[in-house]
Amino acid sequence: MNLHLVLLAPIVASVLTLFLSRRDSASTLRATMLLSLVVAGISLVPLFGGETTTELRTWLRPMGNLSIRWGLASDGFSAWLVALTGILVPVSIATARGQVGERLREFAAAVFFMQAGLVGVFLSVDLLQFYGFFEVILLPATILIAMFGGRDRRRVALLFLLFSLAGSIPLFVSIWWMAAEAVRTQVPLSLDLESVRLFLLTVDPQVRFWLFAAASVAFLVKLPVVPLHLWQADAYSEGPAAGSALLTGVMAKVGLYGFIRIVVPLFPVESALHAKFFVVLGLVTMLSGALIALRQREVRRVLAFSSLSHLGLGLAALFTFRPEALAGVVVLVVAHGLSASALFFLAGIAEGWSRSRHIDDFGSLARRSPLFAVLFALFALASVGIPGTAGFVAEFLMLFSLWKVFGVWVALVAGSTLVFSAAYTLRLVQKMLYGTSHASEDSASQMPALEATVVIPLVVALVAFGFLPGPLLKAGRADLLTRLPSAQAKVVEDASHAAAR
Amino acid sequence: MTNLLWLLPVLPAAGFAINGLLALAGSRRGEGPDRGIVGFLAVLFPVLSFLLTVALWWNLSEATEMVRGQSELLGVKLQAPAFAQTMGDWIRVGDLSISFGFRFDKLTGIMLLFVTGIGSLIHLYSIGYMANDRGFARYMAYLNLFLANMVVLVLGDGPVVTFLGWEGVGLCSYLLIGFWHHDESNGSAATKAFLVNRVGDLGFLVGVFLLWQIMGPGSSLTYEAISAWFRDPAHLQQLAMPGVATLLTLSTVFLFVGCTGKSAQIPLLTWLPDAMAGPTPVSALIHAATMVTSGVFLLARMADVFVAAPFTLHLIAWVGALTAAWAAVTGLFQHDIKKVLAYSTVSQLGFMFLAAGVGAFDAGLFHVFTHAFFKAVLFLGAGSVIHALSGEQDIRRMGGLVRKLPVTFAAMFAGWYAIVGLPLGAGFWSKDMILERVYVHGGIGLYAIALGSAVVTAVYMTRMMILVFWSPSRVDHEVAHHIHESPPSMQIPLWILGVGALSVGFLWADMIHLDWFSRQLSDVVGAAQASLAGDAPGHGPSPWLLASFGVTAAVVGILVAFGLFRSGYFRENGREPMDYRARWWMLAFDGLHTLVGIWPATVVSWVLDTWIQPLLMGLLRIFAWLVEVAGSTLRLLQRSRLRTNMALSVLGLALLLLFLARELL
Amino acid sequence: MIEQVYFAIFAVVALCCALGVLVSRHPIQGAMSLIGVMVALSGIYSLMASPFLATLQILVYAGAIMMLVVFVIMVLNSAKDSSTPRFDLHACVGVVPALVVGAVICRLVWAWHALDGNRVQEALAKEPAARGTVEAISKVLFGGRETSGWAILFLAVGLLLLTAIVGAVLLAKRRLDKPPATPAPSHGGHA
Amino acid sequence: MLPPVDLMALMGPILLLVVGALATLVAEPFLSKEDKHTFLPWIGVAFLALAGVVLHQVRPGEFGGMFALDPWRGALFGALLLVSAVGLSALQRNLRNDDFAGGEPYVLLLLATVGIGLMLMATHFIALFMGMEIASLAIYPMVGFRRDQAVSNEAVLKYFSMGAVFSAVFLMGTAMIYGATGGLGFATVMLGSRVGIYLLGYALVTVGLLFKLGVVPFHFWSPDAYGGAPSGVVSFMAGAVKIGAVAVLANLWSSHFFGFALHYTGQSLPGIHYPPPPMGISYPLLGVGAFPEKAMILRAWQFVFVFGGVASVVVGSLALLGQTSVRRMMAYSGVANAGFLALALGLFVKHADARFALYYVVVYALGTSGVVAALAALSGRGDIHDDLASLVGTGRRRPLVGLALTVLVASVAGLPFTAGFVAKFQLLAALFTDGRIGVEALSLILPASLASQATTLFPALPVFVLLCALISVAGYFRLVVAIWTEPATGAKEVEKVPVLLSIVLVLCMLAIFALAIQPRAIGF
Amino acid sequence: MIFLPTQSLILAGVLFAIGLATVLVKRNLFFVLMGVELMLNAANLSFVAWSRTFTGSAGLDGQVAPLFSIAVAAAEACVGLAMLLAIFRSKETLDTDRFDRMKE
Repeated sequence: MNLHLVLLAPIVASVLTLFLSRRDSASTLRATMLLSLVVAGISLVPLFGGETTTELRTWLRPMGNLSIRWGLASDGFSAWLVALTGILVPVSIATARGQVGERLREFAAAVFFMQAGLVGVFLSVDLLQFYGFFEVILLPATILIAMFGGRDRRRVALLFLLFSLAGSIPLFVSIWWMAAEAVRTQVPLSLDLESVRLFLLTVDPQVRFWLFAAASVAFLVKLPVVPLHLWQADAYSEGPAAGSALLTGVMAKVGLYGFIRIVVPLFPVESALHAKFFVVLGLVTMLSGALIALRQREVRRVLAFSSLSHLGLGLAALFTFRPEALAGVVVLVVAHGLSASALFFLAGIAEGWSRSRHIDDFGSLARRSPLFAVLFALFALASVGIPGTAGFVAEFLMLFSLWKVFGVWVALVAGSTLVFSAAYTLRLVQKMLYGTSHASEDSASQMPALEATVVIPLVVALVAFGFLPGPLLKAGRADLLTRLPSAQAKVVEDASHAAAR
Repeated sequence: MTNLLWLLPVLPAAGFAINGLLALAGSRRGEGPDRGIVGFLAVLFPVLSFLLTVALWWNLSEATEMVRGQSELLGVKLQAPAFAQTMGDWIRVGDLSISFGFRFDKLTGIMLLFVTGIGSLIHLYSIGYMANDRGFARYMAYLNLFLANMVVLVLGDGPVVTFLGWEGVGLCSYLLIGFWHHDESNGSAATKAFLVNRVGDLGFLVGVFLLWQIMGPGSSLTYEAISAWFRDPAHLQQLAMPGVATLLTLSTVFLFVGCTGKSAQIPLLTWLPDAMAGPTPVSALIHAATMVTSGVFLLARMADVFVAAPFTLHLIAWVGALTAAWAAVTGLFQHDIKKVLAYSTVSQLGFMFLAAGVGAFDAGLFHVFTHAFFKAVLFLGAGSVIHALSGEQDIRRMGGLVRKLPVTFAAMFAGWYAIVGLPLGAGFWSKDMILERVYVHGGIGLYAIALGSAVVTAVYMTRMMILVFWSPSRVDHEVAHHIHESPPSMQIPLWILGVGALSVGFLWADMIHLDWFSRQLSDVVGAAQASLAGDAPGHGPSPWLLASFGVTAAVVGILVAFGLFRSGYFRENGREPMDYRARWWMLAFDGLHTLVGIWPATVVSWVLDTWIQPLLMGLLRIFAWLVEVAGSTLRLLQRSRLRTNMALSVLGLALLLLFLARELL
Repeated sequence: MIEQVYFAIFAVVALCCALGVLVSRHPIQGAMSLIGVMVALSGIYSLMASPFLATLQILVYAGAIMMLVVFVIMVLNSAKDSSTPRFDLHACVGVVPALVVGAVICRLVWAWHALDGNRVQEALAKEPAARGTVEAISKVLFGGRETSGWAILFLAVGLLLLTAIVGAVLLAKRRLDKPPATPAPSHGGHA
Repeated sequence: MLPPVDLMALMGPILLLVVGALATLVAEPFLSKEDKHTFLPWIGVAFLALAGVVLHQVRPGEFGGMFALDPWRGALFGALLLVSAVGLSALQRNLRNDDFAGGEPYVLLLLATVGIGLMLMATHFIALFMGMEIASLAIYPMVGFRRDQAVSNEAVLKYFSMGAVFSAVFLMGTAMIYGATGGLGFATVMLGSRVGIYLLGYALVTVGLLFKLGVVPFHFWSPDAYGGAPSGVVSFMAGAVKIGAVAVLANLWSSHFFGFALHYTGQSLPGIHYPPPPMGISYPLLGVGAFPEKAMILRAWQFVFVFGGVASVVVGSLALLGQTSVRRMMAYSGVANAGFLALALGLFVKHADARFALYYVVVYALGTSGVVAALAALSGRGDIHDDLASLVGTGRRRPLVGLALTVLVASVAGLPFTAGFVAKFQLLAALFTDGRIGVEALSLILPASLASQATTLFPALPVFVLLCALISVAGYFRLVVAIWTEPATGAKEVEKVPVLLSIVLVLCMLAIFALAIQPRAIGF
Repeated sequence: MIFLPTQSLILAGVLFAIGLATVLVKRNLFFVLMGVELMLNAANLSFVAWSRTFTGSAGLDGQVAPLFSIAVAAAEACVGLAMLLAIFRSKETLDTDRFDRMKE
């Protein structure tokens, strides 16, 4: 099946959504849910399609010998990410209905749009194309924050927007640089990843280092790592919970994806040379994220920093280049994508009940809404990495590879996440579910059926992957770091370009 | 039959699932789902898996007998049989290949027998104990889940599968400690338990990694493979190499850290006393009989590895001894009946580790076995006391309950008899076995400590009995009115366990040459112990002598206790003089944790959150402010009249002309 | 030689009138002196052998300016602040760039003249005197195919005037219906 | 006397537009107020469409040294037609809202289109001047026809005054060029020894055009004019005037300095592919325009364009942030984009490769006039609701308009996969590639040592420009967010959007994406 | 000695400057219009003057161009006056400094 369909589906959905009824929010909800389910179905297709690619066409020829291509390709890894996005979108829409009220239509449209951008990122084979989608994500994400966020949303949206844009400037500039170099040396260059890889081999190592750094920064901001994380906590806590869930669930993964797809394959030497730096960076991020999370007073800030911490570990593990690490990162991406975003969804629902984000304004939810409590606890445990959930497989593999490469003490440092994550997560659980109620009893706090039904599959998936991680492990195949999607894409020289010759 | 291993954990898991769903479904109604059904199911599944265990055990011992017969026939030592079942791959990537497998041998069998058996009894007991608690179904579900995890822990055919259950039971203990979650302090206790355990688990994982490194990549991580590797003489000189030796020590130490976490040994023992916040049957099942002993189980499981690391063994022995002593002394100062029992549990666990440390894995396990009975009965008795006194736990407000609660008294008396080690009680056999082995292999120092703590054990247990049953009653009057004996569902387990506490010792009574128990275990840990016994000083004095020392210790302890606490000991304000002097002692390890773990974390996190974050943010703000200022100044240029604007434009024109024509002017 | 004298006269008149425009306070004075400039310029045109332009200058410009003057009188009868201070500080600053521009223009012209003024002069000496005659110009404008571009421009002039008229009508005609809502106060407001 | 028909065919589109204008003018008095606003726009759009068709048929050619039509001019003309269709339909919305009595604005808008059409077809200074004046004189009244709005008065006052002054400057420049070359055609030769005059002429002429473009420091009129003019008019002039100015600059410079008509650089003749001139290599100074000082002059002009461009980008992007009135915001965005255009022209002046500028201007014109037209649909009677505060929630009321606004704003801001992104990316990449552009000129005013240092860090310039562009993105976001947010006190209702406007907006969106997907369509 | 074209060109330059100055200095809208007229005249003058410096048909363009600029001037005056009138009607003033409501 043509991957363009996977890419177009959410766009079409987004446009259609805009023209749904504004007043009759019930019908809007039904329609958007239907649309999102259809889109989700479509986005599951690449999983079963195996490695599919489209033709690689020439898109732009700004200067004589520089050509920019357009093409989509998916292998196991991208397929999983696309599927993850597809699965999370309906949940996001369903849980958002309580938070965005009658603006569900716009919310859904933005979410679909964001999905399109993410799918594009995960399927792109051309560097500029990738960068384009990478930027496209920002538009809906910022809109989500700025429109549906809390009191401080404007500032936070701005912070998020400018931070991300600034982070991506270096990548953009390095694309320019390649173009310039190609023109200078009169070698024809096309920006699809494979050609870029070959091109970079011919580049002076010192310059290549800077390109490497530039590319890394873009993804380090998305991930994010300390100290580039300043946008994160605010964005996640000010934005609408259902949106933040997507931010942390998928958008943050773009960082890891970028490292796996762009940075390491294009700059193998540099990556190997500076692996230690990234490992340290990842571990520092992990530790400081966990420690800061211990002190946060808002539910979603805790979750934000926990996500920071987990992904930091992922980064560190990735730079061991062990096959186990790759598998672990893939599992982490999916597991964390499911659990963290689910926690955000639930946090959003709970905030709706107690009309507050403050961690002390919850409590005794276990008694007031057992179903909610059970789900929340399950996801919390999954993110803590209890064996039997996918989180454990990820952490096990990542710790294993860190230990394997850097020895026992690094493994111990990395392993401290077992303790810390348990610490802040259980603190959260205790504050939210246990103790005596601080909220007014009359505040309706029954888990709505729709939300429950869409969230439960995530639990099932987490547990299932906890016991049978096989498919995910296969996606994180050992040569993930060396295979470039465009390598398989069928190159089709553009007709008019051919005519030009 | 042998391919039914998977049923063992799945049965209780099914119970968990059903009860959990019932609990959720019924949660809307204030009363919750019907207790009859829930209780029935909750007990049914453990009983089923107990029966299955028994059946499996039966087959296994038949098979063993057959193999033993053959080996005598052929004169060669044949590998003892074990049922193994592999459900399929779990984590298979790169060098790692971890399959999801179960292994049922004698060690597993014994553990499972009392885990499921006592587990079933305690489920039964819980029906009565929790009868009028709102979260009945939830409680039962958790209990089932615990049992399932415990079974997985015991049944796993490799460390990683064990780890699954290992963390699972930790989770369940967390859930059950915090069962009455409306009280924040319970939640904190539960969290504390979980975190301390997590520290241990980290050690466990790293230990496994290192072990795997020693065995070389590609080797499969199953107990069978591990012990085969370590038994293989070909690897001996490899183990002798300094690097490998250090690795092995490191690995075993880390594994032992894992055990200390789970089994509440120094230094990770602070969580167990707090864990008493949970319902009493939970304390009986998880924090006395089964979960906390899994450390000892793990040592025995990996006996072949540990015997190769003598340093670690000494460490274990000393840690065990010190724990036993410390906890015993601490037990003296407790007023909460459950706290007394908790510390005594820690102390008894110390004995078990001491045994393992001196290479007497079977003795340790035997103590695990007996301890499971008498500590369970003690806890359940305590539970029924608390139940009778409608929630009162302070032994200073008890007393004179002998006549009021005869059944409970009888049961607890049996437990007391066993634990202090009076002759023929279960504890007598197992503890003396340990003391003897310690004397033989461990040296006089350890023996002295162990004996001392035996004395103290007798003291505080007797103190508890006195204060609860024999001393004049200090019960509040309105409570005293409705003191009542427990319902049958609680009495039956008491009876059974009480009898057990007195009788199970005879499974391995060396002096009268009953050694069924050790024969069962010899297949598993025999080789390891044999390899160790080599460097032990031959045979010590006769067991009778040592046994008499043990009995003397018990008697001395009891007499001291009676001397101290029998009569008129309490002042009018009912406070004991030792309290305040004892505080620093009791809180020693909590303080340690605070010092090593909590304070540093808190400080660093405070610095990060309160200083670093705002600092970085401030830098951002400055940048934003600059942009803002620039923008407003530029807009200021617009703020003007036609003439000004035009003048500026024309000025630009003039400058342009001057620039272009500069060479011609 | 004589034309030099004429030129001098015309130039002086033009300059004085132009300065008059600059310094005069009331628009009437300004308009009057502007007319002076026009007349002087038409004189200079005729000096430079462009009789047609000279005529046109008088006709159109005089017409235009007369119209202007009429308007002035019409409008300013009711104007309160018809006359404004002659020079304020702002004016003193604003005049500088204008003078710079003028200076540059003159300087460059002078540079050219110094370079090959004389040569051009000699070359021109052989030229027929009158060039801007009606005949010559009309040849250029309507002189058949090769120069037919000018003709279409001539049509464009018509279009230009039409535009101007329509525009004037749009701007100046009295609105018959009631005015719509008043502008929002938020205009010029600054968030 | 009048040229034969085959030549007139070249002027077909223009003539059609004239006829359209006259038709509207004639029809206007006979229609009732309602019908005026119903039919006149349709008539106008019909003629625009017709002109478009004819334009597609006309073969490239040259007309009596006055006008010429080549593929690039054709493309720009097409864009111009679309823009004025947008403006026309937006104007319809305005006049409807105001229930304005007359239909003259439609006529004027068509006449302005004619004028700009003449501008971009011109190959002769007087023709150019006439075109410019027709356009300006048509636009001034449109800017000011809301006589009861003080802002409108002020707008027309400032726009007219400055415009008149700078058209006089332009005329003076024309005179000087005439003096220097002895002719008024674009492709005339400078007579030796008249370099000074020549420079002067080109300076004045170019300044006159930069004024139309709105490049700093000649931009002061645009915020006031845009801020006061009816949104329909803004939507027309924001796009059309820039198209005209850029087209003229490109034609002028290419035919004069590089001695070839534009389409020899672009590759826009269907079927025929001209290899684009490789970056980094200036064309040989061939053709009519070759003379010794040329290189120096070109360097100087690179300098002027590049630094004027950078200044405009900075001013526009930063001043854009604080605006509340969307029309003013779009004015500053116009300044910023004029800066980009100036940069592109600098590139053109150096490399004789005008594709960047021309593609950019087409994309920008479509985008911005679409945005303002969408604004016209939302900002209500008299455009008094054109500030962010009162636009809140209007987009939700009219999703189509909101969508168009969002997409087109994204294109103006240069967000990926809109044509605006393609334009900005290609332009900045080219600038980056030619890291030294403008620095040669720096060496003209700086001592050599400093100049060489400047050369080393010069690639920073496009990065700096990009930074400004990104900062300005924040400003555009405020608009997008505003129209989609639901105000606490429910947003005001928005009248139904006229069919014409809807159609045109959809066309704009399609064009934006089509241009992004197939830049070759107009020369890339 | 200097011949006419040069003189008149310099005169044109000066007139141009004066016109520009008028525009920049005066506050009354009328004077803005007059300044523009002055500048246009300067342009015309220089056209004519330059045309005097060319031999042959090149000189004719300089004679023709002013016609168009005169027409333009007339049209501009027409529109300008209409605008002036409109503004004066609504604002009752022609002082350009009073038109600075649009700030920021």
